[in-house]
Amino acid sequence: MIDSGDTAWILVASALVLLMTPGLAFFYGGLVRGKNAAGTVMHSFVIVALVSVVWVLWAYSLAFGPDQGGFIGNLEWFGLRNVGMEAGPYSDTIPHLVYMAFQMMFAIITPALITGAFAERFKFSTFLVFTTLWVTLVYSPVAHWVWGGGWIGTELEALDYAGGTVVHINAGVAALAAAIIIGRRGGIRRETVPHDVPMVVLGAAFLWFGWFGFNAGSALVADGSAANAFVTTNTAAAMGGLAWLALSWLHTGKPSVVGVATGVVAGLVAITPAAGFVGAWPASDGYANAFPALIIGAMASVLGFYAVRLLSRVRQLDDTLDVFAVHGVCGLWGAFATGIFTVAVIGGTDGLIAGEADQLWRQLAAMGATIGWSFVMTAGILLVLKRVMGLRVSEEEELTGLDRTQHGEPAYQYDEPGGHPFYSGGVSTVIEGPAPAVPRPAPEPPATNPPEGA
Amino acid sequence: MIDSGDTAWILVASALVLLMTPGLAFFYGGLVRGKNAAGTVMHSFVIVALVSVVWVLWAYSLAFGPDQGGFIGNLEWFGLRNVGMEAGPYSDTIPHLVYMAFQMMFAIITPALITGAFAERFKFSTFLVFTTLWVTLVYSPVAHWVWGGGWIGTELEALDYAGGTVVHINAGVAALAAAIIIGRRGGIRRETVPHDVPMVVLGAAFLWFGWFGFNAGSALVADGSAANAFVTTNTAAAMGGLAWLALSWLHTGKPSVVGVATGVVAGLVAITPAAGFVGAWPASDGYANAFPALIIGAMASVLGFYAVRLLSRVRQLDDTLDVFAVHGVCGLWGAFATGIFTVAVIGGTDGLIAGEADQLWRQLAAMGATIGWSFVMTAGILLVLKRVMGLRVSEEEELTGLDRTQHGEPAYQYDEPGGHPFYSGGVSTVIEGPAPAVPRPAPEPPATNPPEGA
Amino acid sequence: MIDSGDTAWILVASALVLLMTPGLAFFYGGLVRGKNAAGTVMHSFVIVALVSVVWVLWAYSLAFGPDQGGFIGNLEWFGLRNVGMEAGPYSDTIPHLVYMAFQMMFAIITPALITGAFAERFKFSTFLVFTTLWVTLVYSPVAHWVWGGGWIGTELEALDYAGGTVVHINAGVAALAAAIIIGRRGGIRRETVPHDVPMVVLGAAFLWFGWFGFNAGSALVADGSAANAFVTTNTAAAMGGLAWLALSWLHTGKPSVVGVATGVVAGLVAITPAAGFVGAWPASDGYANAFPALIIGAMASVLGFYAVRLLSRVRQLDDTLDVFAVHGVCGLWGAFATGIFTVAVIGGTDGLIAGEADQLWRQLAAMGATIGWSFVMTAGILLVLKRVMGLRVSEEEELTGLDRTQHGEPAYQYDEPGGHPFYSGGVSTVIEGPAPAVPRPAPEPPATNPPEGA
Amino acid sequence: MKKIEAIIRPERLEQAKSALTQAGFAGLHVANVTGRGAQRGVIHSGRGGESYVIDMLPKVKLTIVVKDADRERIVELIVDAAKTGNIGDGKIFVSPVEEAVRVRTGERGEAVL
Amino acid sequence: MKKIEAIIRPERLEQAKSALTQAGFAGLHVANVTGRGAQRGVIHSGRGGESYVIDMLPKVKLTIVVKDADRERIVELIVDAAKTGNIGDGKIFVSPVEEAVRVRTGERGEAVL
Amino acid sequence: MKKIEAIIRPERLEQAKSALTQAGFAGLHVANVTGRGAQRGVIHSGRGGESYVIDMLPKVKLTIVVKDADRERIVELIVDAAKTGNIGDGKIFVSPVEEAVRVRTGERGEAVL
Ligand SMILES: Nc1ncnc2c1ncn2[C@@H]1O[C@H](COP(=O)(O)OP(=O)(O)O)[C@@H](O)[C@H]1O
Ligand SMILES: Nc1ncnc2c1ncn2[C@@H]1O[C@H](COP(=O)(O)OP(=O)(O)O)[C@@H](O)[C@H]1O
Ligand SMILES: Nc1ncnc2c1ncn2[C@@H]1O[C@H](COP(=O)(O)OP(=O)(O)O)[C@@H](O)[C@H]1O
Repeated sequence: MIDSGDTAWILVASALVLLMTPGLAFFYGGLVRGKNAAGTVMHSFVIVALVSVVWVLWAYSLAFGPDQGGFIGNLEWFGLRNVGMEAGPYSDTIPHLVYMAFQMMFAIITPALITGAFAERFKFSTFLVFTTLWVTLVYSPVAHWVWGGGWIGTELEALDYAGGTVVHINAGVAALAAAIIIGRRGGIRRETVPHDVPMVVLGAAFLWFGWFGFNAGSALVADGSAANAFVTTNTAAAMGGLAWLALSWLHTGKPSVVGVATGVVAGLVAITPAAGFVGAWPASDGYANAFPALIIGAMASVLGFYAVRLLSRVRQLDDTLDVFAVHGVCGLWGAFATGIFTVAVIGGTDGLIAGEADQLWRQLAAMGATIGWSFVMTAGILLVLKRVMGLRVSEEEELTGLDRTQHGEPAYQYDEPGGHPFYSGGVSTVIEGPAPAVPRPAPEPPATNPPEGA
Repeated sequence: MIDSGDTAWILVASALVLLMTPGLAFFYGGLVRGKNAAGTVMHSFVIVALVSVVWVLWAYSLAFGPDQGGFIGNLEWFGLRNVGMEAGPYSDTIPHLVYMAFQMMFAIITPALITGAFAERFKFSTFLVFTTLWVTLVYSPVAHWVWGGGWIGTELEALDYAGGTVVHINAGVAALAAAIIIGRRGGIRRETVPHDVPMVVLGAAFLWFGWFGFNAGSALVADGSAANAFVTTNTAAAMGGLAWLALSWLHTGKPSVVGVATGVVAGLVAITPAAGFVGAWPASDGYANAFPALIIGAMASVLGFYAVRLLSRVRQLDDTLDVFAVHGVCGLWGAFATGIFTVAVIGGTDGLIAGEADQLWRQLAAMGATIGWSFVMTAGILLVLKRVMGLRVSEEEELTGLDRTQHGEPAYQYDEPGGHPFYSGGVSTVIEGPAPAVPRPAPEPPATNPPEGA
Repeated sequence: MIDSGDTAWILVASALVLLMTPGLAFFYGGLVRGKNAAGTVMHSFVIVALVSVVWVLWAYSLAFGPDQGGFIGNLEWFGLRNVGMEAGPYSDTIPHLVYMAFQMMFAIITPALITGAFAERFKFSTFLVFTTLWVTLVYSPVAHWVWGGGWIGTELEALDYAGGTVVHINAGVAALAAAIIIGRRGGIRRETVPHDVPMVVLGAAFLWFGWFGFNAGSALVADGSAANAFVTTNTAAAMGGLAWLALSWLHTGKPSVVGVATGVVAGLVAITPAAGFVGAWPASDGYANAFPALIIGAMASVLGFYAVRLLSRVRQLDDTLDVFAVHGVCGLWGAFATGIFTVAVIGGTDGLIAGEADQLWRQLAAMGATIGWSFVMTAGILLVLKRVMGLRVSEEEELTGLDRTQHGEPAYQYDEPGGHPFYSGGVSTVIEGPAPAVPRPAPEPPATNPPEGA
Repeated sequence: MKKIEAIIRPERLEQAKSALTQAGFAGLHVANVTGRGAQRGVIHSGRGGESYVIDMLPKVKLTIVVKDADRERIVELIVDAAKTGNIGDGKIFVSPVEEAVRVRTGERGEAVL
Repeated sequence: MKKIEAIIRPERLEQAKSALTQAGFAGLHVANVTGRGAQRGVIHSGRGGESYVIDMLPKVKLTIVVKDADRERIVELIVDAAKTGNIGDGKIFVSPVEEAVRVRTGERGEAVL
Repeated sequence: MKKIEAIIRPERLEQAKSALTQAGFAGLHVANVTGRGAQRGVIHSGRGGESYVIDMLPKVKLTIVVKDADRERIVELIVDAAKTGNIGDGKIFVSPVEEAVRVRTGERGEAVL
């Protein structure tokens, strides 16, 4: 029977998770160079629209519809057919539509996370096709395995509270594959310095705020288990932020703002699979406490920080915004840590600290399966798209920036005196009125360099 | 009897809707030129404060107080007298104060929507008076007709789930009247190019996020109907975004970021009156599904897009941020579509697809009444104000920008080296300390052009 | 027994309050000069991480753990030991962990409020130590006195619904002490003009949005009392915004955007201790109404506005962002006003307007105790830190700005053509690759002025 | 050749540009500067409601390199377009240019302008 | 001494700078300008999906003061580095400088450069 | 008349301006530039905690046109105000100006300054 309190909580949680993706848009948008700011924000923002449609049409049915041999759901629920206002099948106290909506938000943010790996060079049209295929062929199956009645959740019984494998390892590994196949950004190699630090913090704030819905919402009820997930989530995020702060300070002599924001995300990523399972240590003394979350968060930043450092030294690899290091590495750590710290008194399952070492193996198996599937499938999709439509913008376009060349919209317009900061003196007058519409396929020259008269 | 789950949901929904108006501040603020950014943000932001006060003092009583002949409420509830912590009269499960607060947020955002039509030229003092009168004389009656026990809701029985007529048609038509009467922006005609695209996306994100409270909150309970409204809302928003993306791509050869943001809003506007009524199609097969929402969202962007295009060609009309095209046109489409797609299995009423064509007539009548009242009254108010206090700032002030001339606060301050971007080299020293306070009426010269020594 | 509706509401309320601190980061960040934008945003943002950890480790236990003579809690709950998923002791309907999390958000924002007083000059390392000590030695005891079973709440029975004394008076007075002891900003004296007005409004919007959780959440249940707190909060905020608008208009001849934002905060501060106690006036007629909130909000802005004005004339005092004037003065007014307007029909206690003058004395005593403790302890902590590690950055660093000198991260990066606005033409090439890491203690030269070759 | 640098009010740039266009002078570039002189500006402090008189105000600097012959003509065009008669209208400075090169072609001399 | 002012495409600044570095010319400064000439740009209006042809486009102005002897060399270096062959490549202007002073030391003359 | 262009540290602009004011020189304008020379800067990458040495650093370019007679005086004023003794203090360049016009009045010559 539907419970209004649980329903209220999951409705809100769904809205909170939805906000995370625009949050990611700003987190990523602030980190790139200004000439790519609008294009990078666009990646995450358009994904909210695109994946929402893909999800209600077929992806939800594939991921959560009637199980086919533990591997995938069928298309019975195509277009949400039969997904209604009554409770069940995944919860007895909230409407099926709410569960679907909540899950949709996870399907939205996962491909958005990947965009950080190919920022500043990916071709927009290819990006849309890639995202559609990725959600269908990579996300949906993995979600089914873990949460949709598939083999990882039902046979293997590996734990993933809110998406350590489905969301973060999956996105992180896909990001690695994408960075390798798409290749490095052109032009003279240069460290990308965030063009707008407050924008990065804004994004991190949205992510932190929304993550409460992400993790505590995964309880699907408003009770003590949601409370535990809420607290472990915040604790790991906080500890992650402090740890990264310390490391950046140690290595540069200065405490980094972007570092704290990144560390917070690292902590959130790592606690995601564990949020509702950990919270008491040692298990013997059956008391709730904060230590497991503190350890998970701190370790996440240590691993994430050095992963970023090492990978940034690999010349061939240009994972623009360190998606693999932050989501892949910390996601793996979180999935593993879940096997270590889970205790029955909190989430019903005992792990290493409670003497149940096997859980670690279950976790490792789930991690392995996700890594393999995500890497192979992502690489496959991209290699096909490379032949079919091409993956990158031209060198010249990359140099000019994606905002102008891909979208015809500089993020900041220098149109007016007293106008925006970027304005450097010129009042652009519209001198010819509407320009002849350009048919979509036509290769248009970058705004700053059109042919004669244009 | 008060239900804690329903109350929790509507409390949150109210907060979500409140956030929409600052969201609008950024959506509009990013679209204007930088010299008017602060002033445009101010419009929406100050409305939150102004209308909150007007609402608790008299507007709520006029709109929802004891009915006077189906046309308006009386002033028995002036100053919230007797609007208390108990449930009813509009809901049995949430406190009256919560219902009042939730409705307040709608009264706040509606006039804020209009501000997009007269951005970059309206006189601030007149704007405050206009808003107060508009909420009292235009919004309150229409809200009463539809939701407050008035004739549209009770006799005509037209459907408006969350404000297609009351909010969007009402604001859209008022915007049209305002644009006509206030007249075009001065200076050399020029297409306004958004000065800050990420700011536009930030605003759109707030709107999308808050709209869940707007539509799903209108269920006034946390159950399956709220769930249905939540999902139809997200689906239409997403489809609207994709449709507008496609159209901008088709016409310019480039996929527009601002286009997606605008399309999302168009979809949200259109689904508003329908959110809790649609969600199954064909009706015969009594199954929930996503198609009605997808169609409503897609059509909204098609209509909205071409409306913007056509209206932008009407030289005399300068609806700065296309409020009529987006809220008026899409609002009308939504109200009409509600008559088409409403089905009893979802919201209790059958429409065209369920063989009840009459509902279309009811919808048309409600649309007509709202259009007429809104246009005539808005025009009337503005014509009076034009004689009494004037509608526009001076040409010179318009050229310099509203931020400096109306508020004395450039949105971005070039005060310091290493200061804000806009800073172009000068360190302004305070050379005379506080300037003599200027009595309010006194016509102060624009900061960039004061008389001798000033 | 745990109620899912109440739990849902407080989970959400906690998330809302968490968002307030990043909100403060933008409110303060927009008000300072651009060269200190990242550093100012950092202050509030890192506090979320730092205090979250301090709170779960020991501060929660000190503030709310088993009472020691009415003065402080003991350390039994160190590391959240025994703080679990069951209800109680502070509420019967929500899990203990949720109460802990909700209280944590208050402990986070309070020290963040103080940062406005020493913005643009405080040494970052000292700031972290100061915050840790302040939460432990100042915040925790006062929170215990008022809400944790301490003497103010239990013996004195002074009223503080959501933190007038604990949060605002406490932070405001600490800000005053800090401003005095840390001293004025260096360089030629100059009025600080906000570098980004939309950013200020963004912060104010987050604060307003989050404050619903702050005040209405303090009911700890989702019922009529939460509803009353929600409405009084919004009403006072709105009235505060309008009052400040009017005053700025009166004194400069122009309505200030930043003024409205500041007035909204002033109104919110003042209503905080009163939110759940007021809402009917005169008491005789037992009817709910909006007048007490309107009066409290309006007076808050009048007092706050003139406090800012007067204090800005005190040359020795440089409370950068007027924390004492806005939070101290308005907080004091709110605590006092609670004694005036509280009525039994709303919150169970009668005050002056209901003929119970004594309540005023109780309020005054609580105010006095908070002022005394906060001022003396804050001053003490800072004087010690001054000797131990120093309070300020060097004059030269202050001149160059904290972003570059403290964090090595300019808020806005001029790295690229077509890059961020601030970019003024130079493409910085990385010419030496990673610079030798600087050991933390080492005094690094400001980026704009390194020694030979460096 | 001469370089003409005009520091004018931002709100007058549009007029100046059109005037030049009509007279057939396309080429020019513009930069954002702040300047001081006799003119004073006012800024507000929204919080305490105080206004302060400041010295530096936003101007735009319009630079155009022209043939010696066109010099007078252009100065007059700009003066007419940018003048408001109020303090702060700005200044025009004329200085010598020895050589001009078109990057695209490498051509030199007045032909380039 | 000569002052060489090159108005070039932002995306070519990097090449120009490296070319100068290789040739041993370190000192220079750069400003952001917008300019017009024969070149036209296009901007979009995402809402109505219309695109407009505009006149002003972003350029960077690279200024370098050099010994008379180096003048030709530098002009060529910049032309080679900044040329794309398309309209909008920009212009280089050379004008006389009478004196140069190093603030740090007060030294004067060509030694300063 | 002479044009004096001083590229100095942003944090020294304030001193330079006051020095000029005291000496009675009001008129000037300022632009934001970035420059390179012997000086090097450091930026951080908050993520991997690495710091990079970069070449371009923010400077301000102060331009003031003066009577030939005042030239030396002003150069000294600026040098004194802007000097820190560290690399990166900047340079001052002096070049000839043939004509100055006050837009507001159309007046010409040294009177305008
Ligand atoms: N000697 C100068 N050198 C360089 N720029 C100057 C000089 N004098 C004035 N300017 C510029 O001209 C602008 C207008 O000058 P001002 O004296 O304020 O008004 P007016 O030109 O009408 O007398 C100033 O803001 C400044 O940018
Ligand atoms: N007469 C001029 N004075 C100053 N700047 C000029 C002049 N002519 C052109 N420019 C600058 O050179 C840039 C390129 O010139 P343009 O005519 O568009 O292309 P091209 O130089 O290839 O013919 C312009 O954007 C403008 O900034
Ligand atoms: N030849 C030059 N032409 C133009 N600007 C220069 C030149 N040399 C130096 N500059 C400017 O002067 C600034 C300081 O020069 P730099 O060599 O770094 O220090 P210093 O002047 O103390 O030796 C540079 O950042 C640059 O902006």
